[in-house]
Amino acid sequence: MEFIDILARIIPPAIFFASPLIFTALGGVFSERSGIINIGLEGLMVMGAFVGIVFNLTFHEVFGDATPWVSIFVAMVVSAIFALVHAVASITFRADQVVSGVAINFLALGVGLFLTKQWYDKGQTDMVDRPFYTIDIPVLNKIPILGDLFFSGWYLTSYLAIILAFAAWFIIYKTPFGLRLRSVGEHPMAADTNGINVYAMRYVAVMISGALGGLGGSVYALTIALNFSHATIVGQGFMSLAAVIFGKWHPLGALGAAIFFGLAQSLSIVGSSLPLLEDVPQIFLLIAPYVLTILALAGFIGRAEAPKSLGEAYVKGNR
Amino acid sequence: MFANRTVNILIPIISVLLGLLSGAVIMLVFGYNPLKGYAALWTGAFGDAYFLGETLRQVTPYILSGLAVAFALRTGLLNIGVEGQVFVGWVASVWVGVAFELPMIIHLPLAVLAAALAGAFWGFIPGILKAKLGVHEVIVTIMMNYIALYLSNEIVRNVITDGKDRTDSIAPTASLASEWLAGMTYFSRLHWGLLIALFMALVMWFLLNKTTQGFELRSVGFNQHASNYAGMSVSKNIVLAMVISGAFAGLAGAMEGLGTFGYMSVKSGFTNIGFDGIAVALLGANTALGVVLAAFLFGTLKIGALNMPTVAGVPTELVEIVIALIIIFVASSYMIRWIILRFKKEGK
Amino acid sequence: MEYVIEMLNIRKEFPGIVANDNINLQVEKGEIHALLGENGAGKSTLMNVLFGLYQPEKGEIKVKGEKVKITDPNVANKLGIGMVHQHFMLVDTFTVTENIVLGSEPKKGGTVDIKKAEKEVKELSERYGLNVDPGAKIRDISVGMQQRVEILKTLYRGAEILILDEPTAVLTPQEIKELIGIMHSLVKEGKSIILITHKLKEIMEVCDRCTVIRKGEGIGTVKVADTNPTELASLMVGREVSFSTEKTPANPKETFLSIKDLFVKDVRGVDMVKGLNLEVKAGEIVGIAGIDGNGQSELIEAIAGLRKSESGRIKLHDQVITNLSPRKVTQSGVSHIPQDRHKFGLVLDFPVGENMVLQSYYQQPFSKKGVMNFKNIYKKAQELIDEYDVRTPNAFTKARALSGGNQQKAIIGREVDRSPDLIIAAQPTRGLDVGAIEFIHKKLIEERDKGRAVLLLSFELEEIMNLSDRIAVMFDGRIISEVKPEDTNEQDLGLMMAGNTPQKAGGS
Amino acid sequence: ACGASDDGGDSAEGSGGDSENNTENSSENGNNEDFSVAMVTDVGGVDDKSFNQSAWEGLQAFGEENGMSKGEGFDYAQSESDADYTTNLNRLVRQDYNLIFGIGYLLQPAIEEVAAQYPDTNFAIVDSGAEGDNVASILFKEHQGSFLAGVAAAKKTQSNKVGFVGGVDGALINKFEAGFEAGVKSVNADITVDVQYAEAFDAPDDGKLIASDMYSKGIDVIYHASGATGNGVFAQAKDLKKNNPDEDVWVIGVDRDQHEEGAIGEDNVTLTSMVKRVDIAVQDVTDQAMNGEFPAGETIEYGLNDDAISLARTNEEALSDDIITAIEDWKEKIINGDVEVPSTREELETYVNSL
Ligand SMILES: Nc1ncnc2c1ncn2[C@@H]1O[C@H](COP(=O)(O)OP(=O)(O)OP(=O)(O)O)[C@@H](O)[C@H]1O
Ligand SMILES: Nc1ncnc2c1ncn2[C@@H]1O[C@H](COP(=O)(O)OP(=O)(O)OP(=O)(O)O)[C@@H](O)[C@H]1O
Ligand SMILES: [Mg+2]
Ligand SMILES: [Mg+2]
Repeated sequence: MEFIDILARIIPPAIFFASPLIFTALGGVFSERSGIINIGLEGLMVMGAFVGIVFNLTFHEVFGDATPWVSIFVAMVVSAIFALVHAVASITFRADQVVSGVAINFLALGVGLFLTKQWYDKGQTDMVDRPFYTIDIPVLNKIPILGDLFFSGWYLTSYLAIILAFAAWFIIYKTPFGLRLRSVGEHPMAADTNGINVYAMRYVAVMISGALGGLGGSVYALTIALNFSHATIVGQGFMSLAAVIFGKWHPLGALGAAIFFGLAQSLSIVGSSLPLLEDVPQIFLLIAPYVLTILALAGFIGRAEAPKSLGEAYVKGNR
Repeated sequence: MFANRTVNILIPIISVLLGLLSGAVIMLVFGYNPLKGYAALWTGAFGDAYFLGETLRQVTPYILSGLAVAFALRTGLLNIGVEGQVFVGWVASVWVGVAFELPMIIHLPLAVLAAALAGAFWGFIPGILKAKLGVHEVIVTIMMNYIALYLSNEIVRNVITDGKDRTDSIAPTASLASEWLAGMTYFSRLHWGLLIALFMALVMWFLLNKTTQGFELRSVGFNQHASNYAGMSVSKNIVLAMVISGAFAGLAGAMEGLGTFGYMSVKSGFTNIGFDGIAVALLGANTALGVVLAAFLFGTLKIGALNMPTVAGVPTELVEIVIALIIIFVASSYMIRWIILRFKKEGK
Repeated sequence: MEYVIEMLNIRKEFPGIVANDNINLQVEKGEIHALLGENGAGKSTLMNVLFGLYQPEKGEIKVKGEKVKITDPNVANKLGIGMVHQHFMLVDTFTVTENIVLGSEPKKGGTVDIKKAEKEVKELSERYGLNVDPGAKIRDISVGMQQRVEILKTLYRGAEILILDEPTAVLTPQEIKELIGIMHSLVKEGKSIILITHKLKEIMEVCDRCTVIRKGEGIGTVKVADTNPTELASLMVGREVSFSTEKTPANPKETFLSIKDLFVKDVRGVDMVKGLNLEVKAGEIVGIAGIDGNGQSELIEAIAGLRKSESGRIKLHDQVITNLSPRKVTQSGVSHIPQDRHKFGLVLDFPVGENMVLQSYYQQPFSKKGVMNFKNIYKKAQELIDEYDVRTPNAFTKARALSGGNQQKAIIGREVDRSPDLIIAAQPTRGLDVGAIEFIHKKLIEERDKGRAVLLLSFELEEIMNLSDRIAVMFDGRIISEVKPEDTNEQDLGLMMAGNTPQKAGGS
Repeated sequence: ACGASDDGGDSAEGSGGDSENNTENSSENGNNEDFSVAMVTDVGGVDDKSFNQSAWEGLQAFGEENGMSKGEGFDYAQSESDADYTTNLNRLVRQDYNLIFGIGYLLQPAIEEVAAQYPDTNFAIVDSGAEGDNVASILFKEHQGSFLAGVAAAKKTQSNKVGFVGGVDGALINKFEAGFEAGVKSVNADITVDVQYAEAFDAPDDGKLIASDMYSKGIDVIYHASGATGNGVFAQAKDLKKNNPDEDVWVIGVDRDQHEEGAIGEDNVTLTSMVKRVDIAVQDVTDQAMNGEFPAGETIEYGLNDDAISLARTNEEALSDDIITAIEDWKEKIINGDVEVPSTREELETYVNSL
């Protein structure tokens, strides 16, 4: 039974850690599947966190219990619009997609902090009054073992993240939209000759990635950080990007990769008090998640094939 | 076709102007005086010899981290791990700086070399994984950043020192600091590292554009199959590219360790020298000269910005926004080019 | 008779170049109409205008007598125009069906109704005798199959007018025969076809009329029945062109290349070369004839050091070069004109000049002590550009901007110039116009006469017959017979390539 | 301690120009009229809800008392990275401030360097000892406050398990750790103290992971000294409280009264906070400097006796009388010198062994 205890200590935290990464990585999958590199995921998360917190602080009296949900929705919308900057630059103006993504990261942090200073007169917001709270799923949480691991102490947003991953898989692999999206990322000219509007598809994909990145950022802010400052999103976007690649540009792969990161991180913290690991110097536990990722990639994940035209601007009629 | 060269030079200039202009508009919208804001920025960066010295000091690591990113990009690799390579370079240089007693002529080069080697090693790992196993360098370098951060802290805390947060200051024989430079600039921390950085820009230019090795590196960056067909070793060149890129980044760390600070402390987060290097490289179009100019712009904006809150009340974040906009404008050169050409046409 | 397509006075400009000027093209219903012109004459451009990928600067297009504006491929599709592009527009990772239905997918409850789509594809495929597997992934099927998928794509969209841009350049003779059959069955169904090809024989065989363009300008339209290949060629090039390459009999000397019991696997680990033996002597051209997929590519890659040999040995002179690195192989005197010029032959983003020294950059006079000497490099490049008639604005132009034919000439110049002992030429004239082919053939023969050994791989029997001094027929990873071109004909060769051991050749 | 920060921001623009005039007129050595003071923040920024903010509040209070306003008489410069400390110090020196504070131990080398270059300006550093004839070092006895936090935790815990979450492992935070553990053990040596460092002051996700693990192990009181990482600790505690209002989960805040952070509906998970009144110290030293009594070259330690270190009592419901009594008792003993609170891990070991 002790093993189950350990699992119970590792899994639920791993999931809340992973959820924001899952959302954001799914966004990355959409964007990159359409052929647009999105190194700006970090910035999209920053924007999401900023909007989520500010909205929550401002309107919590209007929306009451629904505030966090409305907040993440608004964060999605605003981040999707914000992602248009990346879309316009890299799709219409044929900007190098890495450059434009890096600019997004700068811009989001700059805008977020600038406005925080304008509106709150300080470098960080107050803590929100209405964050998300974990819940126990009635009935299901009574299932022995599984109930403890999967149906108690989770955020609803975590379930949402997992459901969305499957939804993304369905959309990308089963629907006409998904087929077109993938074709645009693999061979845009083929898509074009088949009458698919490459630019429109890519715009949509980048905006979806904005929405999901914003969702990831706002969920992070409303479950973990509870306020917004320069220290709210530091590297989660890059970890999400890593999850996209780790997961081989597949929604379920990204889901798995994000959960892997969560488990590794959780294990590195729980580890210090596990019988087996307690004598391991802390430094090894600290770097374990990152080393494990590299080992996993080198050992058995290996070569991943990116969408073929990833990173290339589509110029009509060019070869 | 119409003077392409002029257009190529005009684009970054126009982008910078557009970026600054947008910044001015933002200031206006939020009720600041843009003239005052930019005046504060200007004096903050060039107001007197001290600030000029500090600006150049800030430019120094940017040049090197920018070169690191640019070098990798020129060979088809995206090195997001410059940040981590800066860390290990910093630690290595300081370690050598405090651990040995040697005459300067040996000590300083040794410390600088140690930084380059450490950075190179940190680049070697993602390089070899990419070359031999096809592991995507972006993930590995992201992971290596975190490992570098935590490992550096551990080394400072438990290897170089005995549980302290900060190493001792390096021996003067390993220091890049210069009383003469400091004296000229009212005690700014301008140090000889600037010469190293500029020299390295020259090295990168020469290596990539003038040597057979550079030819191979660029060739592999563009087309691995053709390079292999032409008898070049693809994996050797990938590893080499990451190693050289890492070495540049390690040197950026040495600038901090041996020049600006003279010690290494436990860090609670990234320095951003490496991440900013990505922007510097991209702004500089991945060329050596471009990187130097972009680093100069970056350093100016960053140092100048510190003066904006005190003097003009403008939050420093405004500069982040301006930088982002400049990057976007440069990236969207297609649009600017189009506008310039249209302008010319009508002018005729 | 009414025209299904009329393109009148079309002009299309690209920055700095007029690709089409004042071109007229009129296609009758139910005919196969050839479009002929040199590389870069503007054929693909004209067709891309018709298909809505480019907008013409001038001119008008009529479909079935009605003036139309084709703003994008969607409009073209609706007008019943379908196009099979020179470079296939297929998504490698998708299945045949997915590629075909992409953009007009049958739906069921918001999802792609793959079952229905596969059924439709199957039906369509059977109706025209195309014989494709709807579930196969594009990257797993042969080029010929891929082309059928392209044709199915247009048919699925109800195309009445099909544009085929150089469909035969990438096909084996067998596949070409089948394609011609398909074209006939399409025309029988009342469809019209515009066919672009550089092979005059094909035009003579299947086309009703032929429109010729030269350097972007329309030269005119002729009835195929009233003309002959020589006339067509001179119309297109603007001068006389000789077809059969003139050459003196070979004078083979010592053995340069000898291969013994060679085994090579392909990427998937399947044996492709299975105990092959072959010799090539100085002063002769040995042509390898065979149907694609019988191990030819693997053989050549193994010789060039690009692929590992499992066992056996490859010798150049007395030196064993089995499994040497490409660099070592090159240094020991082998040149290689690769089959896939974009993938292997060129760094497209390098200037033409630097591509000219892709293997020799590290040697004097192009570099000294590791430092490049660009003056010498570009001097050399200019010489090669002049000698091999590579049409490029200058040596500093990126290789990407050159037409395929000119890219090929650049590669050939580079490879031949290194004065190798052995030249491996893999499909050296694929996709080139007759003028360019003539030039390249001449060059290869010149090299032979200088005492070099040439190993030629081609899927064009005509090229093999014309150029080779000795033909080695490759089947299932082995050379199953060797014949002299004068002792055989295309018919017999075709039989041998299908695996039949020859009675006549063996008996002599 | 909060709220005062609103004063500064708005007036910033109008006063910009004046500050220049001001600096041009001011003489080398300040007398009462011309006295001006400024501070350089560390990367946390002047509104970090922590010691930077507190220090700034001290300067503001000082300014208010002396009829000054931001930019006129007192000001701050914010650092965006470690490399900016020296630049900012120099900037302020050039603007002829008489006294310049460096806030945070990270500024120690920078202060030493600049102080040596400008012997005519006075400097003070908070949270670290710095060398120099024109430098005053301001230290706090955080270990004393942490000790009391430990007492409170020990009294409050029902599981006899408490936790400590540190930011970055180092001398400063070790002080908190040592004091806390000593306090806990002094009350009841059987209580276990689980110590974890997040190795970051800006990682709420790690903070939350650690807190989640600690609470799930039965730990019911966590003392955090980890900046924004602590946000995650609060997030986790509040989440547990929300799900089960009867569950006893507590957080002890740090630096200022973090009562607000712990609020969840009617409940509050903040048991108490180890309040470190940097403002008091800053104001005190500034006053001394203005009066010509600047403690140059000295190290001043603020502790329980000057109320610069204290334990917040905002959560009256949670802090029962016996806890308060215990805290008062131990506070008494510390001030008397009966108890020597350990400030390093070594001292802690000796201390615990001696119990
Ligand atoms: N995208 C483009 N941008 C600029 N110029 C182009 C472009 N496409 C074609 N051209 C120009 O138009 C001319 C005609 O090209 P086109 O592709 O139509 O030739 P083609 O007749 O199809 O040749 P080939 O037989 O080699 O296929 C070329 O010489 C080229 O200079
Ligand atoms: N991106 C481009 N920029 C400028 N010109 C181009 C570009 N792409 C193609 N062209 C032009 O289009 C013309 C035809 O190119 P195309 O690739 O059709 O040549 P090709 O001889 O048919 O090659 P292939 O043998 O590969 O079919 C060339 O003359 C080339 O200059
Ligand atoms: Mg063509
Ligand atoms: Mg062609």
